[in-house]
Amino acid sequence: METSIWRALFYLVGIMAFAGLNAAYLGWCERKGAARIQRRIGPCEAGYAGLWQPLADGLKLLSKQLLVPQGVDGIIFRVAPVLAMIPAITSMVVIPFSDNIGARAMELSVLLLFALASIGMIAILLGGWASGNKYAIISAARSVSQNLAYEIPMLITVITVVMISGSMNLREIALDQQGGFWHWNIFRLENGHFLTMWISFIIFFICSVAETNRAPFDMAEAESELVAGFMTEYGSMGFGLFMMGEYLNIVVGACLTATLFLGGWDCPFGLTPGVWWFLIKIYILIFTFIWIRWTYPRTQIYRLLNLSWKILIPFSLVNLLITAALIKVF
Amino acid sequence: MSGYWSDIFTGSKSLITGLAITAREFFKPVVTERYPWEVPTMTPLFRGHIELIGNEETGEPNCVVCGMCQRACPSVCISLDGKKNEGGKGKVLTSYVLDFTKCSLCGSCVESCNFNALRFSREYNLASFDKNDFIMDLMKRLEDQNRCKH
Amino acid sequence: MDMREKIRVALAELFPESAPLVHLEGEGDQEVPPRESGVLVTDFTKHGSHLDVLCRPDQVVPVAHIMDREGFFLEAIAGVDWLDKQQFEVLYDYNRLGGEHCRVMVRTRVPRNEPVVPTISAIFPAADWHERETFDFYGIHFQDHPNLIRILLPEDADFHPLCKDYMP
Amino acid sequence: MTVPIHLRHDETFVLNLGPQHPATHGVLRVKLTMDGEYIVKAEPVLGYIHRMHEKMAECGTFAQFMPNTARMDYLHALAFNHGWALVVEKAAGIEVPERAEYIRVITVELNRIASHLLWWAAFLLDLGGFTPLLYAFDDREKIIDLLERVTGSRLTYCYMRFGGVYNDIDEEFITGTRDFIKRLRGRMPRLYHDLVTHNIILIKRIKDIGIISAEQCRRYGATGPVARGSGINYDIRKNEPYSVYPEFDFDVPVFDEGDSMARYMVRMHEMEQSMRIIEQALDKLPDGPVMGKSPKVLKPEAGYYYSAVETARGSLGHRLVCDGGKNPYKLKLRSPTFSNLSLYGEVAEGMLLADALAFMGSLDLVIPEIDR
Repeated sequence: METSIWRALFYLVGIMAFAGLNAAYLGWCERKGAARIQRRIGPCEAGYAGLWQPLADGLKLLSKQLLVPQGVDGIIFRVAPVLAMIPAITSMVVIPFSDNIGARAMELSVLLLFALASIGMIAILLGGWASGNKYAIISAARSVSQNLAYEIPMLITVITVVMISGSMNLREIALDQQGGFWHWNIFRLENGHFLTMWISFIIFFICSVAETNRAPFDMAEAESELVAGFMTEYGSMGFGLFMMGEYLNIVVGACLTATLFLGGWDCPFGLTPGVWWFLIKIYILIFTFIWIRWTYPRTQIYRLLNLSWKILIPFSLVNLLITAALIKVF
Repeated sequence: MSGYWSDIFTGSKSLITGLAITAREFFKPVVTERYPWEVPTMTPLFRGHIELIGNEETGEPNCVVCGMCQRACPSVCISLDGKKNEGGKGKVLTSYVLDFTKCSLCGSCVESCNFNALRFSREYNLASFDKNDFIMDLMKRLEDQNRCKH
Repeated sequence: MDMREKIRVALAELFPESAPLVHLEGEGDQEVPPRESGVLVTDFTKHGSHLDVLCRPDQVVPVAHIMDREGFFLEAIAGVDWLDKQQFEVLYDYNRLGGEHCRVMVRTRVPRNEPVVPTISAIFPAADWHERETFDFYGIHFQDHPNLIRILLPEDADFHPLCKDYMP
Repeated sequence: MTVPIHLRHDETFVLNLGPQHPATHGVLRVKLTMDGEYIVKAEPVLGYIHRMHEKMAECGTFAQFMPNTARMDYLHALAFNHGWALVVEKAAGIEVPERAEYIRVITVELNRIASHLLWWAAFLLDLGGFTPLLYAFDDREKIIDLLERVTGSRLTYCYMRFGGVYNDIDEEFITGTRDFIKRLRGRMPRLYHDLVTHNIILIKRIKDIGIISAEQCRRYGATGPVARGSGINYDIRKNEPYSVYPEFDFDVPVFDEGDSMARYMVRMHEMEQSMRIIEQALDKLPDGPVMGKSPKVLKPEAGYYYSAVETARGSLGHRLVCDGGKNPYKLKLRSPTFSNLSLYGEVAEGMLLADALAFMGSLDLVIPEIDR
């Protein structure tokens, strides 16, 4: 593999730009999408269709005072937002955008992604804890139990994918699914995996909604219960970083879903594969995230844990067994 | 156990129905009125702050300084004054001040007036940085209106 | 009949010493002679209550017990300041949730300089807040109330605004 | 969900919910003593928007209090107008022309639908669903436009007068109301029931949450949808008919479960019943004046008067004491949510914070009406 400094620089700039653009403009997409679902217009004053709105918001957040309230744990309070953002950007290093676009193709990239996702959860915990606010602490405690509950079914479903592809390298997994949608893990014809993999996909998708703390699983934020949850005490860019981290987590979640189940950069009907197919897939997934958020009310923390422990985990375990059996039989 | 499975099936069905409904709404036209650019029509009964009605010909206020409006007002926001009409009978209005900061737009004054001297204006763009702007001299307002008419 | 008669009889037992019942109808049904206590049947269409019970402060609790037994609920407690008589009056409005319609107004009067009425919050928890409100507005003290503090006014207020001699 | 949990009363912390909190719809403050996320003790603290309307009533004439009534329950202001008009008409013996009675009923019921729509929107917002809010506001906007046409205001109406109403309704209002009813009936099954009522997340969220027994309702004096959600068939429009309500055929929805879902369903069904009342009233609307004879200066004879109306939140009582003067001697407002909220502390004990907020939303609180 080529390791010249130019390549590193190219990917550094590219990933940062991709992350920054997504963090800014997913907010715009979300607002526009929500507005259309609610039959409103959404941002429309700042530039054409409000396209400058994210920049205006960003500038506003940057120009505000970085307020550190009295009685908070200063260092952790400042570190937490950064900690929320960094793992999300770092995750993008191992994502294969197409056959030849991808910063690194590690052997254990799936594992790395999950490790980084847990750091994001720690950022929420630290932010809530350091705030010294009762709402924030409740939120932090909720988010930890939620993430613990949802990482298990998520990992189990990923194991099924890993078993089918025989690799923990995201690139390998994507390569394994090339050649039309009947090769994708979700509809995989060979060995009859399509029988169970769509269930895996749904479980994985629900888990990624929960992992990214999105409605209807936004227990940590829960603005009508916990004011703003772990972000209650954050203003200016501290809040901004949390928000950007959240959107980047969504992007990473969508990338992971697309790679694991939807064939990565493969074209569904055998046309030239390429990065655009990958982008189309992830944006459709992201739109589904937005769509879901603006359709359902929030669930309740114990319902959420019930869903995980009573439905998702048993289903994913059974799925795992069936998949293993299918691989063994054929 | 049957509850478990029926929950999963009816639950998923209800969730998919929900998504279908919001998806359909997504493609419908927006219902927002973009207020400063599109101004909705005002109803005939719109209640702005009150104003004096001038005589059709002379433009003088119809008010005879009976003070009914002042007494009817629940929030004590009307203060008016008059002097004896030289030559004629009755009184003429010399000042009519409305303290709009206290007004609750209940319309008691307009209703209590028996001389067709008060009505609701159609002002709705009322904003100011100064509280004193809302202590309104309605005599002056009537004069301005008369001037505009001519 | 019925609920109204039953309640009237049950309540009348509390007032053995009171004058025989005056059944007043139609107009002018003001309390003609100043009554000490007793039960009065009032015109519902005019006054909005079927029975008007005037009792001594110490009878408030027995009355509430009867009301509770008969399945009434407490609508509200109101105070009235009769400045000229130097009295506070406490009004209890009872009503029934469904069933036969019967509204009962119970009144009691206490001297203005020593306004003490026993609480009925142990019988009707609804009375808890209403008594606090009456205390808040009039300074009427409800004896044995578990938590007689101001409810609507700020806790550091030093006045009782609905007293007729209070002017801000 | 009732979790048999052993609450620890020794390791608690106090959480101040409000007066500024997104779920308390204004300035209610609830002092929560919590054990983790479980509520050990909930104690509502009132008075943050107290304006002493009762003193204002004593300081002005009867007519001067009318604008104040709308400022208590700003969501169902016309019912408060109506209640005040009724008690004064009762005391002063004023007759109301029939057409005015019909117009009163039509506008009050329209306002009731608007109030329930806003409650629905706000309740869903409490539960974290934002989209239904906009759908409900879309419909509510139509009602507000209609009411603005006849009353001249959009929220704090001052429409009723002793002996009638302020303004007659016109043909455009009547056709507009019929169109609105058709529109709401068309939207109700999909945008309200399919999207929200049948949604598994909502059902799981509010079913069996905040169970109020019928006995609790009685002891605390809870009325309105709260009582009707606990199996008490009590609606002043039926039990103690006023105005021209006896002439209409409508049902009182009653649900026996006593949980938040039951209260939700009561209100959803009430909207349909209100639409039925409006339709019948529009069909039967008589001709005639809208303002009866009423003396210029009201001096009701001394005495005690009580009158109750059914607002969207329950029974609103006006206890009026007159001394023969031209001002009310004493006015006590028996506001429905004041009593409804008083059972909050007892029911919320042992609940999770999120459930307690869902429960609070289902009580349909309007804080200015509690604080008066």
